[in-house]
Amino acid sequence: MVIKMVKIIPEIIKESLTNLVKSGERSDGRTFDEYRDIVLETGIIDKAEGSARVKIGKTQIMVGAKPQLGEPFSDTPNVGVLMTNSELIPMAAPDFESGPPDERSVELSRVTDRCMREAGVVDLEKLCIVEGKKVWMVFLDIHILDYDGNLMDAAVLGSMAALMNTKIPEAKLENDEVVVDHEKLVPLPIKEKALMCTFAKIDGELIVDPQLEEEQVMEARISIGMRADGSICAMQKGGMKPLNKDEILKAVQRTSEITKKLMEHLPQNNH
Amino acid sequence: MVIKMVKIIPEIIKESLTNLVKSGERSDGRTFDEYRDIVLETGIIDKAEGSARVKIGKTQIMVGAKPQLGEPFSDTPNVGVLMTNSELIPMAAPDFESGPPDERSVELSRVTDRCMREAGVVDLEKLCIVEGKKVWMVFLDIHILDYDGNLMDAAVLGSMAALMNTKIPEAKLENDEVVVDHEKLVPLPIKEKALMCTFAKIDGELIVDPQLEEEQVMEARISIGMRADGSICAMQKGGMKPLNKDEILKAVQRTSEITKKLMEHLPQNNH
Amino acid sequence: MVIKMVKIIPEIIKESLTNLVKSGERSDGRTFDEYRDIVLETGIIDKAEGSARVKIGKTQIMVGAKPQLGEPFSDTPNVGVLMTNSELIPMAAPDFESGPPDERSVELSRVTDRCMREAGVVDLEKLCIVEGKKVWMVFLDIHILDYDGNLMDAAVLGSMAALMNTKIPEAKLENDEVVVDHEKLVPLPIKEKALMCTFAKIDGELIVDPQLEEEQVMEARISIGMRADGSICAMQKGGMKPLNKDEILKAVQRTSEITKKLMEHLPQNNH
Amino acid sequence: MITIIINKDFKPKSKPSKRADGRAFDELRPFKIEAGVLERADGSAYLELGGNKVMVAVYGPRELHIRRLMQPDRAVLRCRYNMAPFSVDDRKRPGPDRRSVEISKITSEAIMPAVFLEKFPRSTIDVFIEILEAEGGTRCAGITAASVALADAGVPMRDLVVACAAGKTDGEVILDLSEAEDKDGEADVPVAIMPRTGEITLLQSDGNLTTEEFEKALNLSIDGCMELSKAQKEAIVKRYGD
Amino acid sequence: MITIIINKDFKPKSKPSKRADGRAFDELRPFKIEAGVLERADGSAYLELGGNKVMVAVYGPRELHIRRLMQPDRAVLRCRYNMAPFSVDDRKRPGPDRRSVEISKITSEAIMPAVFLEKFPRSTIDVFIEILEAEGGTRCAGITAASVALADAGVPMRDLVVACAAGKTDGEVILDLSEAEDKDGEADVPVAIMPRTGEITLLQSDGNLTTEEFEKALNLSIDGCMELSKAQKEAIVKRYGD
Amino acid sequence: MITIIINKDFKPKSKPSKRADGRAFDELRPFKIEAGVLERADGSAYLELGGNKVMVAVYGPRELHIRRLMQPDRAVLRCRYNMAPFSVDDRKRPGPDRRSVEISKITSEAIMPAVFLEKFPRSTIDVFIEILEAEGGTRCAGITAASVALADAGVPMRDLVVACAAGKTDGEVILDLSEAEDKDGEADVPVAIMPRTGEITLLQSDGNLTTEEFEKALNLSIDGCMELSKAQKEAIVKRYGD
Repeated sequence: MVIKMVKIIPEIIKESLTNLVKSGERSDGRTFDEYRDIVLETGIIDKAEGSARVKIGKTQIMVGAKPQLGEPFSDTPNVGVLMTNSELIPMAAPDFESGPPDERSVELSRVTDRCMREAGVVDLEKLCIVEGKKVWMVFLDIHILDYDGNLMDAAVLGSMAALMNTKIPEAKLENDEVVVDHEKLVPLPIKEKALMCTFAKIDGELIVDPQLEEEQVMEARISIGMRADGSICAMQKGGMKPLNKDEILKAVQRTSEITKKLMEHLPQNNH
Repeated sequence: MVIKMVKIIPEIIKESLTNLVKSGERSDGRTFDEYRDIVLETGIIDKAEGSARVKIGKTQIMVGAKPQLGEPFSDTPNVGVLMTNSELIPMAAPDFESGPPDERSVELSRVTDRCMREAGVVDLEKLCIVEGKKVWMVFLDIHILDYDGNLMDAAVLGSMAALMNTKIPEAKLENDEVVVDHEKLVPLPIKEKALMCTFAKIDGELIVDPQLEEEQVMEARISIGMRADGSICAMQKGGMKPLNKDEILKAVQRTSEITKKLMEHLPQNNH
Repeated sequence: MVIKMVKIIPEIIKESLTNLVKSGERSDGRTFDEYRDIVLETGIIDKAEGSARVKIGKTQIMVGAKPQLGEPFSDTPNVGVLMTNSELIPMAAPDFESGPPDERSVELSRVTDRCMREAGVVDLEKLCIVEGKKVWMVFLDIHILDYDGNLMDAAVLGSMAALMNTKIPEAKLENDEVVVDHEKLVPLPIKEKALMCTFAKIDGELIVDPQLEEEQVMEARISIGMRADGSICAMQKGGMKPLNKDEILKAVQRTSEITKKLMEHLPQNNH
Repeated sequence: MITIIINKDFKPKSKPSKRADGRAFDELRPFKIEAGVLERADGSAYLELGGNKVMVAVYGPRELHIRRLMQPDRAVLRCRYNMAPFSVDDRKRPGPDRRSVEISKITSEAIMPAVFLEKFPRSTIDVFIEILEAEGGTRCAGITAASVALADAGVPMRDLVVACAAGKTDGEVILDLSEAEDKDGEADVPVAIMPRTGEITLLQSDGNLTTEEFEKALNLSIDGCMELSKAQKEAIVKRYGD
Repeated sequence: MITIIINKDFKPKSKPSKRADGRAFDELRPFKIEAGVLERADGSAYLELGGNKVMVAVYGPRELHIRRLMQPDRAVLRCRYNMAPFSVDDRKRPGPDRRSVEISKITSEAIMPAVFLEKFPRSTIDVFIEILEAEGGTRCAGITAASVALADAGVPMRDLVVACAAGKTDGEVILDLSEAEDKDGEADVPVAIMPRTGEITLLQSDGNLTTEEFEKALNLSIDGCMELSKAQKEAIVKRYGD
Repeated sequence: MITIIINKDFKPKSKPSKRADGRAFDELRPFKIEAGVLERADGSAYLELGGNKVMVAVYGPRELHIRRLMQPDRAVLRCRYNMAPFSVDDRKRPGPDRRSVEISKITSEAIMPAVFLEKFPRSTIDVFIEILEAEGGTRCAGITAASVALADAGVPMRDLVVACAAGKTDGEVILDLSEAEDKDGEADVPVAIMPRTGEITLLQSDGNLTTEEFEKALNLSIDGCMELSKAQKEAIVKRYGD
């Protein structure tokens, strides 16, 4: 037995993937607008008030939602708080490292957070218990277990599903005291649905849901968050090369189509 | 004058120490069940409410105890808190480094903490001043000054002695206010006595109180915390090789004998 | 184009600067008691309640003052708090690094802080709003933009000017509530003026306001903080070589003269 | 490809008990172990034991980039025990705490005796243990799963280390304390063994026990280990065949 | 030596608006850009845009001391976006936070496509962006100033990247949101382009927009970029001549 | 083996004072210095001065592993001043704070001029100062003890640096302020010298002093240093003989 070698030889892979794209193909046989198989399970962690496991192809993540009582921000005294955190734990890929979140991890959680927040997914006003004093803070923790590309879409899909799965204890103000009843659980108030759709640009073509080797050779990336009503709630370009305006507008258009299909993976109601 | 060389040549030392053990001997002439000389002084730091200096052979540590008013943990509202911290400061050995506690230091303080806590050394209920609101928190700080092996036993002995030496101000509830009288000092309520006894396994033999060079060649280590009544309150195996069941049970038996003698080093009463 | 080389060849510069000093000269034509040109502007950051930009020759720093409501320290319940922080941000010099303040940065902010505090520059008692409960905390942040030597004097000059420029909201106790009126701004109560004067020792001579290349070859440094009344409020020796007593006393004497002139750079009143 | 051993048909094989979940004093919680559950890792395993859900990934043997950790004559084994923020009742702040630092250390020491580290000088073998849900006994669950993940990675080993705890509740010495039993319990004795020789590679004791009770707990833990050991081997057989 | 382009004569060139500061919907705030404002840095620039005050220093290409970051075939471009503690209403605690970490990353990606990194293998180019005062739109202001500082440092580039945001307030899509407009606004779309080709190197969208509104915001941002681009070039011409 | 110099017979040698502990204005607190008090360190010293208890360990000259700190023509001298958590009235949180970072820096600068660093290129000499109990004047006590520990380690030096503070309380300039005197005092002037030449290697002044008062404080500090210097040498003689 010998020490395992680094397996990727990027230049060769790059040429092969680029040639495939030139002829309208991808290494796993998908079309440019086709996602890998998606498996979504919710309610898998009993100790989390909401949870989801998402597999997009070989990419696998878990999301847990935990409500905590806290104080609202002083400039928004009557709304609850949604906090999103992600960790690219070293389990998920040979180049992920222990330690505080790096810039990729920070970007992932911030983009997910903006997508959920700006779409108005959770009715945060209903999470206010006592104005200016007590609100629910919902912590979304995105745990990356297996990384084979396209974390953005997986994180948003998992977060959306975990929030829809979340139940919080009933909290009431009685005689100036906040009474939290852990026996009476109510679903988190979900107002909107939003998902994210990511394209990689390879040889000038945009292909949806890039797997890892496509990400490794892509020129640029664009992730578009969209609500069920077709409005854009988040967008983030990535990668070291530019995109042109047409490519962006085309990506938006394609996202509208793809998101409709993606939405079908979500449960019908939150439960 | 030349740069000092690293002094240990482990393979040669290992052989020599192993051969000694084979013939029932140790490099400093001790028997397998014999501790090095122990010197214990208490009350040496005026600013600490309790303190002790322990020397076991050339190993030297100081322990300080400082009470602070604080809030109890929400799941144990009527008991005080004992917090144990240790630092392998770079003074004590050429390979100790500045910085946050490393895993050896964390293990040392956690094992010491468990030994004190599980033995019920301090009557923590008596450290409650107002249930759910105000309790005494006692910080035990273990400061390693000179490291020549067997920190576990030194840390537990020093902690036990420092706690027995600790006086805390009288704290009373008067008209809904906590009044702390620094003129009236009362001894910390000590309920039990517990000490720890560590064996190193060399060439299949267990020898008590290993000095540094014995630790460097040992196969495994077992530390056993025992109360004055002979019950086991803590145990921790260490080292890169296994122990078998007989060795462990023999170590327990020998600990019962040795702990009785060790206890004689403690002051008769706390003062 | 090639990678830029490190430009300093210290031994040659050292010899040349030393020779200049031997003949009573400096590389930029100044006398031993002469500062570089000083440019001081205040009120340049609208969002800061007080601000100043100081240029001493090519050294450039900004200082911002921001008041915050806070609790007083328990041992000084009736006085406000002045907090001084500095960052040698990597913008300012090729060898400054990102990360937590290093020892040079800590020394800079601590010496500046002592100079302001011990001189009694701010009437901290007037910053108390409710004894033991609410006081103003004034944060002074020293931001180094361009480093060409003598940060100490620049930091103290900038801090003094920023404090004189600071306005804080009126805070009153009304019906047991602290009412802070951001429309009514009152100048920070300034009680004293103090500045700092730094000398570098080169070839046994003390030269004021060392520029970077003089700092790089200096034997030692002495910084003297002085109030308008000529009393010494702070002093800090630096550098790897000693000073003798006569040098120190001479530096004190010269500081008395130089500080008078330096004070003219400050605005007449605080505004 | 994935091996599942569900312990559904588990039945009490000894005297009745007063345990809240109806287990006998010497009965493990239901468990399952799977090997090869992750794609990127060189080896992986998933274990459930009662409410515990544990995932382990192994990377290596691979090049060690931190020179001062490098060993000229053997591989370094680095274990990282980590709890997911959502794995416990009150959200756990991400990042290592003192508890996880200690558990990581003793987990390394528990596994190391079984691995032929000397075959891979100057390299590292990294074991990442993620507690996805915690319900008492996670350190032992992590060690048991880690061995399976190491085997799945093809790391040569003398034996498959397996771990299990016994403890004392209501004055009785019992096997494999649940979270509730641990919280109210008087003592907990986690043990790891190499089942071929019975040698012990992890041993802790937390709480007060007489020497007799300790010996009983030690024996009970070892019995539990032997039972889990079978499931480890079945998981590997299911993944690779005999 | 120092070049100043003050936008004082700026007049509305389009239909009137209801914006608080009287600007038209497609009007930038007053701005000025200077190159060569620092002594120690290899290149530098200063930019004001409305109430924003941004200073940028560039060091490099220079030797990279951290071996694991080194690229054998090109330079590394490292951008650090940092807010001075006094730059915002409530004092900002010194040091990076999650927001500045993300902005540093996307700033690097926005500038990278324009720089001939391949000319400087194994080296680094460091861009330090200091926000001295923040009033909405600092990430774009930082990118625009950084390009000028890179040019001032003599770093060879394909183009001068320039950035500007558009957004939506009160249901209207407008250019270059001020802090007040951003706070009450419904969406913000920061964009960076390479003006020669019109290619987009930074794109974010935060808030809800129909696809039509998004396209409008994108176009408006690009127009704003083109206007700022002229000022960038003038700043460099003033510093170095034609 | 261990040398003890207890200053028990210390008697006031000058005019009476109103100091709380009955000392004259130019009188040091009782002190003792011992050399060679630790086993592992290459050199060590223990010092008591009033209520201060200070332990110092020296390691080196030894190999320096951090390449970027290495000096090709001399040794690096690294001092670490650290307070034990139990050394002060309110427990000090472990780890460096801004105060200890500054004191570590000026301690290094105070000792450096006396050490023949040029004899040990590419190496390091590490000085670890632990304040076991603090009662005013710990930075000076640390420097005084560190010199003895360096001598005990056999590090070649031009001189034994020694440090002492003077200050002002109740309008009077006095030597060696106790903690109580420092707290109520108006000024504090810590000084370190190389006694052979009288050269000053540490000088700080904290508080308001006229230039005359400062000169008086400086002279008084130097007198205090000279007295402590004798005890340093005696400690070394006791340890090694003449």
